[in-house]
Amino acid sequence: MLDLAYLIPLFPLIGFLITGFFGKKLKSEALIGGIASAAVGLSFAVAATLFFTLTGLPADARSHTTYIFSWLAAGNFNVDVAYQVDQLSIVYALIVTGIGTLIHIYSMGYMHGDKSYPRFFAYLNLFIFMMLNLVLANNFLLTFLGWEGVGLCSYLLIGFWYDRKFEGVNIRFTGDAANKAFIANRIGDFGVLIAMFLIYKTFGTLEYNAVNTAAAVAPPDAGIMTAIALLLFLGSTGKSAQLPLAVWLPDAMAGPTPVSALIHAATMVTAGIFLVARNATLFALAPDAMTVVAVVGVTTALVAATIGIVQNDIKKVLAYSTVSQLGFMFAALGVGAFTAAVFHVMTHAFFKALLFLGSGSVIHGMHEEQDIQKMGGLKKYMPVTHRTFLIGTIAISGIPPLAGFFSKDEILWMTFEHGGHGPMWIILAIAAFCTAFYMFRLYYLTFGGKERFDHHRLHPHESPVTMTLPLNVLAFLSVVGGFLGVPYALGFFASDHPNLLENWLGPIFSQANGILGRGEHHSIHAIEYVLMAASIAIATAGILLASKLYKEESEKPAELARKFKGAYNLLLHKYRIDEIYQALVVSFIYQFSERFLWKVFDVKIVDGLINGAAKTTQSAGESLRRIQSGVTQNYALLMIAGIVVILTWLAVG
Amino acid sequence: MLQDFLNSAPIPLLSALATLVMLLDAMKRDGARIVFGFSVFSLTAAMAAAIYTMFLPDKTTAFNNMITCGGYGAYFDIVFCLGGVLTLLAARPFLLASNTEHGEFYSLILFSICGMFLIAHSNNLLTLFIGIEVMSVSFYILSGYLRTSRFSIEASLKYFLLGAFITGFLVYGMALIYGSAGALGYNEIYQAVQGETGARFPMILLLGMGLLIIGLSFKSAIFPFHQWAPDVYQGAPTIVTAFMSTAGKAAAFSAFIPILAVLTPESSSPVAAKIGMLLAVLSAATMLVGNISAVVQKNIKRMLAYSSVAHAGYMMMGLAAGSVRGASGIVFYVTAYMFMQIGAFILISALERGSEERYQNLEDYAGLAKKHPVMAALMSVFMLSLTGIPPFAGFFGKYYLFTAAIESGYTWLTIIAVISSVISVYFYIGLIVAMYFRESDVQEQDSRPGLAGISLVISAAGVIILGVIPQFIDKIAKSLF
Amino acid sequence: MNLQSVPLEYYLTLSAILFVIGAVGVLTRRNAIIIFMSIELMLNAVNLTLVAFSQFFGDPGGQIFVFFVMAVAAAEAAVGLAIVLALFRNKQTVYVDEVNIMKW
Amino acid sequence: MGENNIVVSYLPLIVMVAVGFVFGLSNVFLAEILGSRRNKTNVKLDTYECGMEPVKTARERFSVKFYLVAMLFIVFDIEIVFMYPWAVKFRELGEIGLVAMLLFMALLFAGFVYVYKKGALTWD
Repeated sequence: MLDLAYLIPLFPLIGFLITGFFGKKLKSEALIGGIASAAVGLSFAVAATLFFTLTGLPADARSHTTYIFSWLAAGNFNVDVAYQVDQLSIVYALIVTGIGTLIHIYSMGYMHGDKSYPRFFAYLNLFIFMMLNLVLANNFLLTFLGWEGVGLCSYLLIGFWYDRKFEGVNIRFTGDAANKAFIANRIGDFGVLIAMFLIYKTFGTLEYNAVNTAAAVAPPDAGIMTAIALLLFLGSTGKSAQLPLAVWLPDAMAGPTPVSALIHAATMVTAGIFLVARNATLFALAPDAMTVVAVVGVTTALVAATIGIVQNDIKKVLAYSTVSQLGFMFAALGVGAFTAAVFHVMTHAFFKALLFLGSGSVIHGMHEEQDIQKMGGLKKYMPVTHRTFLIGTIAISGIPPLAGFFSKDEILWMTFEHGGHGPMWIILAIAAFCTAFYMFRLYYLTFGGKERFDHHRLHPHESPVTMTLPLNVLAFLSVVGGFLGVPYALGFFASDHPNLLENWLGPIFSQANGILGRGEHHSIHAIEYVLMAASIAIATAGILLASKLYKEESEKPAELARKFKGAYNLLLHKYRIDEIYQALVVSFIYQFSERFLWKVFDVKIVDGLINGAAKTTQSAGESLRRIQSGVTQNYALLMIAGIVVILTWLAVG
Repeated sequence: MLQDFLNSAPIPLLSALATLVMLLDAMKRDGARIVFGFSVFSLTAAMAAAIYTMFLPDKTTAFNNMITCGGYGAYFDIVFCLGGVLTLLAARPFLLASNTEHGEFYSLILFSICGMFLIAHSNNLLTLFIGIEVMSVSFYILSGYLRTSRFSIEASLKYFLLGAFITGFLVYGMALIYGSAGALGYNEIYQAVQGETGARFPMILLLGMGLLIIGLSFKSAIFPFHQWAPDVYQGAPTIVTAFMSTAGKAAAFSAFIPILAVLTPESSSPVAAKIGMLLAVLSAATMLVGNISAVVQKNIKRMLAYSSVAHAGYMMMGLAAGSVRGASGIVFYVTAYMFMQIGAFILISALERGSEERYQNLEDYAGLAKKHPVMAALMSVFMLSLTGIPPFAGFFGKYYLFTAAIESGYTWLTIIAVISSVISVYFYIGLIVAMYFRESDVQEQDSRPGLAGISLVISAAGVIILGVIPQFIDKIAKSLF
Repeated sequence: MNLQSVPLEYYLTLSAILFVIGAVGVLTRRNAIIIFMSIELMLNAVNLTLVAFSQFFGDPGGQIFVFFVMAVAAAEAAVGLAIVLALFRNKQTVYVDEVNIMKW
Repeated sequence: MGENNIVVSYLPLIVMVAVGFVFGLSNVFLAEILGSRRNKTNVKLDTYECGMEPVKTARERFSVKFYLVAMLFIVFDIEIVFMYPWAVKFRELGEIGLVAMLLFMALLFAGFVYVYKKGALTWD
């Protein structure tokens, strides 16, 4: 049964082939979208079946590898195309295919009438295929293939409307945004690649289980472990938009909104968390690297959350929110709370996909308007969107009993318990406050208050059922999803192990937890309840502040902006990260290159080497072509010369 | 006798069918369509026969040890037939567009494949010679097929004169080997070279081996016997070039592998070391000359011709390695090369549509992605594979050959190969850049590839499949030796 | 009148000389027909070598090879003449150094 | 002794050369003696060449059809070399040899049919 794992990526591949090659032939949009959605839906069905098969097995037998074929073999180096179904990969596969299916269905409505309709679905299916390879792979190389593949799809989909205008630092078209994402990701990929070399050199294999077991049994030199972990994490920061490579994600919003929901919120950007979680043992053996992960995560969470407060583009608010939430997840990973991170990946996938799809519905209904300053009062025009969006907003703000509360609270508690008790918790709490604030600001500016758009030009309308259906499903999941991870402190009366997800994922992380010295003991601390109450209070405070400022039309926000002009502008310009990079990368390097590189290094050395090599090749080619005179007998002469030389050498030498 | 015919089924079958095709063409006026259909059928039948013989229980010889049966030869038979089918499918639209469809074209392709069969199966210098000549004479005619074109006829003349010239050396080499070993059969030569009798005229044997290697090097366009290739590949009808540069090269290497195994039975002997070094030097020079010359080309066929010279150099690395891995690497590379090179040339032939003016220069390919997105995508696949970028077939071809060379101690050769691969990035990727990132103001009418589309899809699929599951072919290739 | 009385080396030397004459002819003559005749001379020099070895070993294989070389030479001659004819119709020349539109 | 031997062995050749020389010369003189001395026109004094003009420009261009026939002749003619060894060993080769030669002839005939059907043998 578990051998059927290959079917999970197979269906999207078939879907991609059909929509990609015959998409133009299939005239009907419904048919194309139907095929693409069905492909992912079938994958979800298979994944669900496998999941239930796994649940029927004892906890320590829930890992199964299906070998498809041997991909590369040379000497001792052997890499298979093999899919590993276990507790972690099946959770990811369910998220990818489940949310993927919903977003496919949603896209059928959203992309209606687009001239590149088949191309869009082909890319989406290809993305799902690659993402499934990434999570189901049993070795680094296959994951890397998926890693690159999702990067490619992301690139293609960000630039899907490649000639549309798009505003950003040094960005004018969506194509530029795609390039920015591409470059930031390449830096990360470079890290993964080097890490792979190091891993192969150290352990002699690239299979996850073998590598992690070998590392646990006989840990190699701590320096190497730290290097490997940090390089892998560099890859994660690229893919999951953490500082310092976070810059690409907000600009990636240039892509169609379903893409933002699927790739840039629910699935691809969490690949970095997957990579760390999959190699939890390696990270556990590199405590220094863990600290780096935690610090980067916490910093990103706060920085992105504060930027989110002042953004006016509906999708950019959500984008910074995503970056911030990913920071939460890395903070959890950094303190060794792997389960909490995966839990947050899941709940975040629910409510962030919901919010993005909701924003897409708004944009759709507002005829491509994205500025929340020009919205308002959409409550009555778009009831379904409004209701579901509100659920998503509450969920992300961390109000119980919605999904966001449980996962975020677990992260907060874990950082408090294992992350030095004070500072990290406080920073994340501030980030959580900001989250509640900017999310409700977004909600009020969009749906509440007066209508600030031109009634003669714009007629907001509710979206078709293909779009509202996924909204409803995701809203439902956002409400109930949290109960998969009820903390012991709240559920101790019902069961000894109320946290279902922790039970499920436990065996995966037992090795890492063992190294970190974490037992499976449960106890109730009074302080946990205090902190829980505090986080609820913080979220409520954020919501109340937002409603005070934005519920009714008022001058207060503008006043505040004037009063704290410096801070406001700093946030509005995203801490000028882009500009700093600009200054670093362009200006500084420009100066440096002008003064030194160009006048000394380039003219003297690079010209002598790089250009020299190119010129040598060119001129060698030019002189070689002179030999090719076009006269038959000259060819014969060269042949004779060659024959004489060869025979002489054979006879004499 | 009958058993011999059965064991070597593809050769007599295709010879008979090719003769029938020829007669059919003579009997039927304006029956090119039927001749075409029958030719495709013939090749398919021969391929079926080859697959049948490939699974013969044991490797035997037939007709008094003149030819070998099954295994190695049969694998190459399949490759040749595949190349032939791809060429024929693309040839018909090409010939119709240039209004030069005659039945001779098809029968000549079939006859040249007969020659290749003989080469791959030869177990005797005589059959090797006949095979080479049957193939070459067909090629001389095919490259001059467009006899009113000054390019085509010039290609034909050059190919013919140089080919006949080198035939003299080839036969001389065979005569000297015969003079030293006292026999023409591979088995006898093998024994003579190993035993005491082989030492009869060691110098004559060495010179004979040298001349034989030179003759086969010419056929596979190895430096310094490569100069015909750019001119002939440029001038010949594109579809013929597609066939010559792939199947012809494959045939030359299919002759190389067994004859070298026979002539240098002990890989540790000084003679084997000397021959290995000779092959390594030729290989290195060929890669560099081919790739460096390709950099400055403006004509796409000429650029690909030089690149095919370079690829012959890569393949020769496997010969220099002189190991099973080297030989199986060549077999894999030949298969991969068949798809990617034939695909590229067929694509050009489909674009030029019978005109010798259209799509000849690299600048004509600017903006192709806008005009023919599918064509541009396919071309990119072929170019990436030729460059050796994973996950396409070309990467694994190079990978196997490079590792084989390293294992045999030719690290310096591998370094040169890597350097020349880097040089080749310049012009392969240059073409992709031109197709995707340059604008063209030339308006384009619709050009549909017709039957050539089937060839293109098969080629691209082959390139990708070999890139995704290289182990499949690699295992077969290793089992041949 | 015994052929065996002439040593093998004489035949080999003679055929080598003939072969070189032929090769020089290929390199020096301009007329495609004469170049081809020089190639024929080379082939016949090889034939002499083969026959000499064949006689030396008392093995008929070499002589059979000669027949095939002759047959192939005839086929090449036919094809070659046809190509030269087509060339002449096209360019009004049979001088190979005037046939060089494709180069570099 | 060796020298003696060579002279003896070349004697028939010397005799043949001598006879030929004498026969040729004698015919020239016999023609002068026996021939008619009347009507010495230009035509009659010309060399006899089966009706063709013996003296004209040497740079005459033949019809290309001559070459075509000549090429076909070479190709078919040379195949005879394969029949000589077969004829010599005919008895030992037996039935298989006969069948093989018939096959060979059939192939040649196929080539002939091709040439004929393609009209290569029609002069006009």
